[in-house]
Amino acid sequence: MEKIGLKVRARAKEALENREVDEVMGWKKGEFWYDVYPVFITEANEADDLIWDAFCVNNLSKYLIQKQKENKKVGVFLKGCDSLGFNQLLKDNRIDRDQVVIYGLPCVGMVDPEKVKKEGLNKGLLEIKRSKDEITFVTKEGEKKILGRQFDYDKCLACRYPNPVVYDELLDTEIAREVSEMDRFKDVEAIEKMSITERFEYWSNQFSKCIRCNACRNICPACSCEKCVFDNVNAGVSSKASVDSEEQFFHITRAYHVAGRCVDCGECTRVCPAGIPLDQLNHKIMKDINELYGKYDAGVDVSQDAPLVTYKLDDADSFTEHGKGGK
Amino acid sequence: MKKILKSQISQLWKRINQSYELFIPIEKDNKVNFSMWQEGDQVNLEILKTNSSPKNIIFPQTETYLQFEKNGKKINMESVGGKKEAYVLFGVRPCDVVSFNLLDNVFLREPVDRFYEERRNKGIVISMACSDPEETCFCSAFGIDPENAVEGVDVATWDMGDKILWMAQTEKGKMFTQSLKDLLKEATEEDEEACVQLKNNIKEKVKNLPLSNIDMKKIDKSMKDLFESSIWEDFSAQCLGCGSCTYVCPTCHCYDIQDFDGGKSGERFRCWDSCMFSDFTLMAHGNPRKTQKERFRQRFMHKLVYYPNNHGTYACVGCGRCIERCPVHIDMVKVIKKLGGEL
Amino acid sequence: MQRIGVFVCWCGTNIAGTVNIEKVIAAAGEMPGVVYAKDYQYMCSAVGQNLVKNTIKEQKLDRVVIASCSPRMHEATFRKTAKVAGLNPYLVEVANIREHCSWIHKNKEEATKKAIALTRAAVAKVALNTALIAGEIGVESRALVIGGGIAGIQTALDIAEAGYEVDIIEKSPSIGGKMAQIDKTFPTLDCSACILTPKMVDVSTHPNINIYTYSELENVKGYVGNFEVTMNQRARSVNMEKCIGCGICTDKCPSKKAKSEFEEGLRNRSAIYTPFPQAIPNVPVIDREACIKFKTGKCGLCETVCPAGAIEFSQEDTKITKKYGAIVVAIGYDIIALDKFGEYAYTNHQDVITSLEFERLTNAAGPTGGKLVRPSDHKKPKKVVFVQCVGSRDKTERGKTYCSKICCMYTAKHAMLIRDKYPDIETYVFYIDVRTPGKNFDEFHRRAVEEYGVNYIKGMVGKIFPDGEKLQVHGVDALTGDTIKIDADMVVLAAATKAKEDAEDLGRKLSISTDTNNFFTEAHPKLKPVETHCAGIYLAGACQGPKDIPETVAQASGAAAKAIGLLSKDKLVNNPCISEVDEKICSGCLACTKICPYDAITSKVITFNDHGKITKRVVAQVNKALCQGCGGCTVACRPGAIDIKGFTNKQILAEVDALCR
Amino acid sequence: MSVEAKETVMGNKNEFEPLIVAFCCNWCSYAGADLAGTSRLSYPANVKIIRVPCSCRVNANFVLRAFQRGADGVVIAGCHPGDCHYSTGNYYTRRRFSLLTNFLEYVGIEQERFKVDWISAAEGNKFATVMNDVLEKVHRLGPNRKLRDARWKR
Repeated sequence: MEKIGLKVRARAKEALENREVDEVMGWKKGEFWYDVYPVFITEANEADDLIWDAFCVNNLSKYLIQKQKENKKVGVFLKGCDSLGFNQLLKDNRIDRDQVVIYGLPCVGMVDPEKVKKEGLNKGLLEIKRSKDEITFVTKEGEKKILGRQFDYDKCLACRYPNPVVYDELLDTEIAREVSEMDRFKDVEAIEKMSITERFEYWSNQFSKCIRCNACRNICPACSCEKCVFDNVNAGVSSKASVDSEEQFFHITRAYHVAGRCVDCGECTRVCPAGIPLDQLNHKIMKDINELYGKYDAGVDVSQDAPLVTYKLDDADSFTEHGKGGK
Repeated sequence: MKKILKSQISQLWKRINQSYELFIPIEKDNKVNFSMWQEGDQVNLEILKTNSSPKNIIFPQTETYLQFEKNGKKINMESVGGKKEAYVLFGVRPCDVVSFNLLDNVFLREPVDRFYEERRNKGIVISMACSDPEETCFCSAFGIDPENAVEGVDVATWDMGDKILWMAQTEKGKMFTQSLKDLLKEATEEDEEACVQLKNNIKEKVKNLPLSNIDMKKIDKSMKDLFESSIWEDFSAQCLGCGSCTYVCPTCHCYDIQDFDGGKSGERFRCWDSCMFSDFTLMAHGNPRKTQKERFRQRFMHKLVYYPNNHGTYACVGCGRCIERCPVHIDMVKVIKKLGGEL
Repeated sequence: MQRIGVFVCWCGTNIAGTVNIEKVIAAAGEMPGVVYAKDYQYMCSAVGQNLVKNTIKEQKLDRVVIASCSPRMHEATFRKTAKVAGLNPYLVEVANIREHCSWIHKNKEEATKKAIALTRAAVAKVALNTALIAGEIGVESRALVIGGGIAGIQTALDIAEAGYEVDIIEKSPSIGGKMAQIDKTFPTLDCSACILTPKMVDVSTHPNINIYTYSELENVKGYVGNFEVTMNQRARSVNMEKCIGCGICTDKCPSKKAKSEFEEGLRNRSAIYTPFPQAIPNVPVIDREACIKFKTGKCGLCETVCPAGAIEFSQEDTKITKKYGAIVVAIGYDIIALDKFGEYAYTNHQDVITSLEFERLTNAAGPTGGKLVRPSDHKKPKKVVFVQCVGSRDKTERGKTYCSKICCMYTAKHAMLIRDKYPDIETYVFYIDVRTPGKNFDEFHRRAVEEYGVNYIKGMVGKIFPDGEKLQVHGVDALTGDTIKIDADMVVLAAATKAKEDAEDLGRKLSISTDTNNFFTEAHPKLKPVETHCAGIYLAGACQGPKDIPETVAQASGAAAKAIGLLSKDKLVNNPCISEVDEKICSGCLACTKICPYDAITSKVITFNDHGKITKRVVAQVNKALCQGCGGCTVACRPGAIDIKGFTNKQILAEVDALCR
Repeated sequence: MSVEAKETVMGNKNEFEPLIVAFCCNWCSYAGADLAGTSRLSYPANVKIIRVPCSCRVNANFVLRAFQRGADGVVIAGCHPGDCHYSTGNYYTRRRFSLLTNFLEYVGIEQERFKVDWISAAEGNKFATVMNDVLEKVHRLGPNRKLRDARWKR
């Protein structure tokens, strides 16, 4: 990743120097070993701040919405999952493709700080370096290398698009990763196997953890509304009360609003401060869409109509006795 | 100084639970939070920072304080809310205890918030020293000693591994300790020495923390300069506008008052609000803080400038929860350093 | 606070019999915003309407709820009443306490409770109603008639006579439809062609009528008064202007193995053909699938022999787009395929035929010159069996549940025609019921039995199978229970009528609905039999349901009258309950545009000036004339930026809340 | 009032009276309900109908709101596929609510409590049958507490 980091800086510098773009979005290192945050730079000398490491988990594409409103041409670094989000934003007309230069970054996976902490490897940790699946833990005492993906985010372990699906330039060679399609929805299947009472208990327990912070929504590349229905006081559904019913309403609606639009980047689950497995909700809807209306991966192909804004005359349904959708 | 062996600790919970509601860090689905203890719960005293702060116990996220019912053309109203049951809050870390004091500054000054006052009066706060401060801790920047009892605790405790040392700090704490005298043993001299040792260890650890260098004095510009600083533009651009920082924060105390319209009946409640939200302080004419920049600035100016102006102390206790929770790692420390000219 | 008035109708005892009106009035008086509540026996009567009118004025009501029958019945009535009283008509809501309450519940207490709940929901909704003003749109004074059968012909003639331009679009190479194939018509037995062909000529010569044959409707955009229709005129391969209709080409054409559609496959035709001698236009068409030139590139004989030089192999399909104010759908019917009726041996025996084939067999212009012979050996039959209700009134998958309506009469006609021409041929008719409602219909049937000696047997045929040269017909006489066995020479099946295969597809293009049998749905089964739910589109003939010729013609004239009524207007008012975009909230994702069945939503770029900072954004915009108010877009809109007036999100939520008390 | 009479009153009060909210398309199902009325086909008074222009007007929010407000069952009824007054509205209904039906079941709401069906203007009979059927099933399940807002008093 370090070599690619050099390329990232060089490319950003060049793009700004040549005025190919007005601004470059990338990541910058912060205080701690895991602390990486998004930065937007406009001057070539700032390019030296940019990094590419195992903690560049944030998808920068959502920031493009604001930049495009200001009519800026922006260069942006996108990973595989980020590019899916980018495409979804494109599909939702939130960004203008012509105003963006995408520097694609094939990604082997990002490291989950929680997993590192759980193994107790965070004590005195200064830096984590990654080369393919070899993780190097740098401490004052020295370096320790561990091979394997045990520190990857769960979402990265299930990643189906390690390479950007849309880009103008690719900064690294494409990565080949095999993921079993069979296991894709095993989380959903496990829940489906529960009894109806168990399921309700499981979910109401999950939902009741919610602190109503909206992080799941605000990080989501599919939740790009100018004003969310839950912030729209005129919609008649907004409420900040942390009561079970409101939380259930919020979470069902959130998942339903990203139906056929969720790119399965797993960011909602990652950022949830309460640890609600929101991806299990999204996965259920994806699984049903695939089963009922044919395979669809949001964010992969911009030209394909999203499942909820199209139909087939002989679509199946899940509520009539015959389920075949006919009369 | 008293002590109790860890092996007997569950008896302590049971005993407290007989006369009080006991709020304590409980682990559930890999997350630890203060919640009401019940037999069989998995108490976690090792965790330094609960997922959310214990603020929820003294200042609930949602609190109904008025119920009304329409009867013909009349409306009957009933005041509810506050807290009637006595409770014990066990295992609060010093930073979180200080956050209670910060909230007191707001809610217990005239006009006193009666519900808040009632809640505070009903509670006994038992702190626990931070044996092992973490890299995101920066309480020392605000003069908080994580090894000691801080102002506002009724009882302070220290985790000695196999036992817990216990020292009452207030009258309330003493009476409470007295009521547990059959469970709490007198600490030995060795214990007290070990405690001193522990405190020294903690002090040493705090010194070596990566954030120990934070110096609040560096933020020395005038309020106007700070208000107009360009850093708000820079950082707010990355801020997603979610409320996770404010909701996990022990010192954030903004709230909204809303009515639940149930037609014939209904209720008025207050619930936490977040200055990060677009509808925060929304008024009929619109929002006075139109963009995320203004909302972002409000949060930090409030904690670092306005509150200190009003109350003489910063409205941050350095718990570091926002550092861990911010989805994009735009946090208090970055703002402090940037305002101090360090970044 | 609003000043809502609630008016509760007794509807005589229809409502008052099961709903305690007094209690509803009392409860309504307590509802938020209600300042007045009053009952009356018949609110829709002149006296009742006056009560509403006067009260609006006296009580300064700003909103009105009428608790009465279904809004589908009288919503329009009460809106007008409000308008007269100076209140915007869209500030009226109707609570349906008759069809949805008093008529279905017997327990007075329950019905009263429900009536109160429904009234409460209407009050909650009306409180959020806003005054709506209908817009105006112009009208294109030209009509389109889809289908060139008798229904289409009659409609076109009527409209044209009224002085408006009409276009007929017909799928096949000639107009005429089913009626052109029929020999005689019941109950008068006059010659079908004799009464139809003059009308066909009238159509072709009328200055106001344009005919597009061999053409199909491709798509329809627009709305009442302003439809934009694109049709596809298939390549005829013959120049319509040049052709003189001499017929040499069809005679000389060496490819003569195609089945004639007009003759129901009983005769072959050439690849270049005119469907029948009286065809309009009398211009042949090349069936490119049968034509040797098109298949192999060789031949071209027709081109050589054509004296007018009218053959054009290179012709291509042409697209024609025109604007119309009204559309009449008159695409007619078909008969069902009989491949699933194995017991009648239709698919495997030539001498088992359908009634339509029989029409051709008895027709003097038909393949046998009107001589009744068996298709298999061209011998004259001795016994002919007719089977009625083949697939009609049949609840199984293969059949149709409805009565095809015309079979009883044409079967009597067929049997009578045989007995008239060949008294030596025995005729038998198997029937379930004989239905003859219609002027002189029963008399006609009785003549068949009494004067012509047609043997009617009540019962169904169980099996038909070949037995040497004969066809064994086994059935049961339902009256005696006897098994009946007839060694027939010919069997005629009265196959059920059905909607055209492409009816549903056409319905979708026109945004009109079809019923479970794919017949087009009229707007009201009794009061709006020729209108559809889509304003400006009317129905004529058997595409709306089985019909005989007189009924078809009557409906055609009805549809024409409606179309004329529309075309005679300069301006129309449109439904104001349509979608509206809140640009402040719209994110411009344009999911709504993909849902909209009318292409009524487009996008535009707007600029915001926020403290001098200029930002641009794409937002959706609704074309008020195109939107029909289905509301599909509102659900596609996640933030609720697009809402539909009269049925807003808030209004519906208020109704939900009010019902859940 | 005698003790006995008091008890019956109390008994009635405690008896489960389900509430079903039905969203009906104006052109088909609402008219079907009208026809059920005209034909005097009875179904229980617990079913309360909200008229919408098309089944595609029904937002998932409305369904959730009804459950929040104490509905024990929710019905959405529209024209049969292919018969939509607006030609294509119910095709979207079909997709949207196939997903919601499954999704609500996934979060633990019994499928019997949420029913989508196609009822034409001519199917007064079907309207009554569907409503009776839903009610019977909901009756068997008992009152719905899931998703319900405890603050709402019915």
